[in-house]
Amino acid sequence: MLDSIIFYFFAGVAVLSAALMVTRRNAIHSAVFLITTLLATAGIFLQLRAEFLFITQIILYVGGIMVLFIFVIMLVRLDAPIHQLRFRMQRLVAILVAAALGMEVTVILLLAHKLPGGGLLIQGSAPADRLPPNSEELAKSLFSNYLLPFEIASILLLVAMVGAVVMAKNRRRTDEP
Amino acid sequence: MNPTAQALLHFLQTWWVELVCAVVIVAIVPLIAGYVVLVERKLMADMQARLGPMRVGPHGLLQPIADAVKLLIKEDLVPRDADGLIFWFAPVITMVAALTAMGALYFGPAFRVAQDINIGILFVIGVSSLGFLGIILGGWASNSHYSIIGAIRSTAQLVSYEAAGGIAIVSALLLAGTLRIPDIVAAQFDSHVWFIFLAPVGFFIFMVASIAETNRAPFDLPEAESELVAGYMTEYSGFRWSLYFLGEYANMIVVASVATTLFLGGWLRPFPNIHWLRWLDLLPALFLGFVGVYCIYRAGKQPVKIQTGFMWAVALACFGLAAVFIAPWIIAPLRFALPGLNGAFWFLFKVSAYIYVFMWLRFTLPRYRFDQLMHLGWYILIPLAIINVFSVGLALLLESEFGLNRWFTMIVTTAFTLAISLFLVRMHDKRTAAASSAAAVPSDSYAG
Amino acid sequence: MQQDASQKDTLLGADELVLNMGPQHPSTHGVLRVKLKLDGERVRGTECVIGYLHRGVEKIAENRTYQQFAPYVDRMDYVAAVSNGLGYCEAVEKLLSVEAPLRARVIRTILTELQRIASHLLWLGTHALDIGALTPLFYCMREREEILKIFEKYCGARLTTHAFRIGGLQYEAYDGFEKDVERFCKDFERRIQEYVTLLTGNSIWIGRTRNVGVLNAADCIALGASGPILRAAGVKWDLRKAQPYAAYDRYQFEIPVGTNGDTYDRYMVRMEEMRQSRLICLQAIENIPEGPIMGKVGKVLKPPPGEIYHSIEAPKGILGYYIVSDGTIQPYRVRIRPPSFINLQALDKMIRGHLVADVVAVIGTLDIVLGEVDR
Amino acid sequence: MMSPAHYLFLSLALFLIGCIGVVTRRNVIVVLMSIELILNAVNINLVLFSRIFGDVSGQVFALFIIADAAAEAAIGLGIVIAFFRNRETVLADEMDLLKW
Repeated sequence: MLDSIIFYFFAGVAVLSAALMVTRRNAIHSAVFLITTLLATAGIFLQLRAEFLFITQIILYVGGIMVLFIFVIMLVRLDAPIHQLRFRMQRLVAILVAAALGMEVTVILLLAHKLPGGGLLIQGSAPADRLPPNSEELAKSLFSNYLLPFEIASILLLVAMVGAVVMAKNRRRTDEP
Repeated sequence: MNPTAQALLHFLQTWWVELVCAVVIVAIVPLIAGYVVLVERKLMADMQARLGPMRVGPHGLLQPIADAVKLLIKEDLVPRDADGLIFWFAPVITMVAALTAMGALYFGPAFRVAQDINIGILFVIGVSSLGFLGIILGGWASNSHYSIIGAIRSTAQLVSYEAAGGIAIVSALLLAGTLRIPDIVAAQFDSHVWFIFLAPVGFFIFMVASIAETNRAPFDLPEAESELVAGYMTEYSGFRWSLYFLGEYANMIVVASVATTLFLGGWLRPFPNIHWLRWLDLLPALFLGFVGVYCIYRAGKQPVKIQTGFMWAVALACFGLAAVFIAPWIIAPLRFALPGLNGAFWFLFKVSAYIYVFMWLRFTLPRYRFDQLMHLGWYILIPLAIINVFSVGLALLLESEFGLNRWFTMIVTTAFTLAISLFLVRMHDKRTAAASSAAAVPSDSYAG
Repeated sequence: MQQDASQKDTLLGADELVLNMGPQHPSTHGVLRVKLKLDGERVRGTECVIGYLHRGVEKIAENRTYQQFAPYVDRMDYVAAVSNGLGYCEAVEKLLSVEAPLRARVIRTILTELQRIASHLLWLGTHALDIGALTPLFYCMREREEILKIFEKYCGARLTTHAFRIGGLQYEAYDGFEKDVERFCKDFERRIQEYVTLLTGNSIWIGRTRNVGVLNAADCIALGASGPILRAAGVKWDLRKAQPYAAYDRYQFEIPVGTNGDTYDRYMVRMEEMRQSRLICLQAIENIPEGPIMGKVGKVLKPPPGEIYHSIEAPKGILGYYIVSDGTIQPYRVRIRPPSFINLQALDKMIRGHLVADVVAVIGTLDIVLGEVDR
Repeated sequence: MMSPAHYLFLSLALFLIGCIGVVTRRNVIVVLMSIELILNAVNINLVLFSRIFGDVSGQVFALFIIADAAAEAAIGLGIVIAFFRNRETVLADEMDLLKW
């Protein structure tokens, strides 16, 4: 009962604000609605007992990445063009393609019980909680089984950081002080 | 009874403590924040050779309430070109984030809202960091140059210093080996010493970063009064403005609580393991009693009769609280309440001390300039925080693998960190000297 | 792509952002309005808009008698009213070819030096407040209050004192005047140490002031900047020594000079000037000569036709009065050279290439008073 | 816990909305945000299956995706800023030169 209320609340907020994010013309509004979606998704993570991901989502996504987005939007305050039209023609195509993709996946999901092993997807509730909520398990897995990917990810972040700094650096300094 | 009502009843039965605590926090924190402001003004007045608020109530004790009423009945101005929705919503974000973070805190072993969150301390830090979304969006929505410069400054500042503060916390978490708040405090009990003595550098970095995160002087650039009028709050007035204000002070309480929990032993009294110092548990009652006696002493000197009465009321309240603290000692069945009460006292005491240091710095120091602030954050604090985590980890490794004395390893690694910090400061001084000798060479302070 | 006006307001250097500082701003020291052209936070250019406090002081002079105009000059640099009065009275005395008696000149010197300390104290407090240090303001105000009390006891007014009269003084020094001044000066030694403790060695203070708003000696002279700004650039020019007036030739004092001409040097110069003023006061009260306090001037002042220029070293720089007389009881023309107005010209030179936060530091270090700039 | 299909449909919806955003929006920053939304939708699936199969690997993958999203945002926004400096636009259809 409580579970389903929580799920429908977060899911509703997530989908609604995602839709608003795509349709708002003002980029800052889009960012705000994306933040709302991300927070709602964090709530879904918590309901799935992925508490560490929940807090990572909040700290990293909302507190880090989205702040970066807002920062850049404020730097490039291009209000006028943003109020202009979006791609008119592509909208129809996009909605058609999205609808087709959505139908496809929906059909697969609905027919899943006929597939081998697919019954898992639609049964009323998950099997007994095989995964107790704990961050220690995650850490152990991360630093043992996935150590190499972890290190690669950190190198990726380092490269991204250096790249971003190099690209964003202001080279055009010809005007006199 | 229909199933919905039954479910509701069940829900209430399970969660009523949490709900009541949450309501209490939402209701009381603004009041506490108001009184923190009063204390700040009084302390500032004392350090500046003046009296501070004296008119409303004896020694201005009712000033916060008068301020709140004034702010509530002020006209609520919205600039014509402001972005209405975001302008309306931004202060709420700041306030809600601070209060939500408070929900996961433990004010003593017994007083808490949320039940046993595994990731307690991370939750507090993560959610309180959401508060600056309100600052950024509010600054943007005001559509004013002062506001947007304040907002951009605060974005850059908060992102930089949160990195430093977050890494500094790791040193304490390494020592504790857990993210759960009660376990962190228990770890400090078990190690016989607060973590500030084991990771002093980490505490120092966290303190500097927390001042910057709460936008307090000398890092109050986003609202730098003499430059940007009020920074991101320039266009705000009345109740919305006071929401920002309350959010800032609630945030101060949050970071002070985090520092207390992680580094200052949480709700443990000084020397928690030494048995013959048990009489220290009597201190809260004595302290409150002393405050009560002082209030009675001052009551006679009040110029107005009502104020005398008010002082007596305050004194009686103090005595009442003192009685609550002393009761478990006298009445055996109440003894179960002793740890909770004393814990709450010590916790709040440490939080107050931490906030006092904040205020003291604010009254004393001039403000940093934006580029200096960024240099301090990126060239000194963040490298130092990383080295500190490394050296604390090294100390723990030496202790567990080679059986060396914990104090010995800690002192050695702290000395190592301090040596590197000296080196960093020296490097930085050299760099700034070189930069400033080529007077005012334009450099991009936003890069990075 | 469409160009739009709002597109000019970006912070990325696509175009400059124009920030209006003032006329209602906490740290423009009155109603100065500075238009800043910004690139990010870096100042690319400034434009001062003045005149919000213009009262036509010079024009008023043409419709008042010489005595009637004396109180008006107090309203120019209202934080150093005594100095303004001294300059005006001495200029008219010069025009009349009379000299105030020695006793009057000594008392004038004491009061003017006290006023210099008061003016510098107000500067220090507000300058520190601009840079973010809250507390020095209140300490400075506390000391300034002592000086204002001495003024009040002497002439009944605290701010716009009108302490001097053409030809000398109206009021005799009250009983205990020397004692009051001495007590203040003795106390002030210790008090000034408090500011030194709070600011001089503070690394944030040094970081905010050193190499900020540099104005070298050549620029100072080219722009006509005077007072502590000129001396901080290393030029040892002080009218009290160069063209002694009042009773300055009787006393020993040093002219502090700086080397870099930056904000920190100006801070140090003004701090030292306060100490020197204190020494002058102490020397003066030791021996106030007896005698009359009013020179031989009539009830109606009718200077011979002619013109005169007289300048003194006001706390903010050189304050000059150029008076043209046509032989009537009213001046034909009075032209005032206010130090703040001339010093304000240096703002653009000092601030280019610095950050927004430095603007307030530089406005603070210029020590302007808008009443004097706008007159 | 709700049935897994609920979560799958939620994730599908977010994914499709993200796709529509990527295709229809002109503002590159919003396009980047839509990509973040798509990654987020994928994360829901990973966490869901991690829960169902009782294996933390799914959460580890989600962590990697968040790290990847951070890197992508940094680089993407860096490009946007560099581009804006040179062309004063952030609109996708005006990014039509290979070199300038």
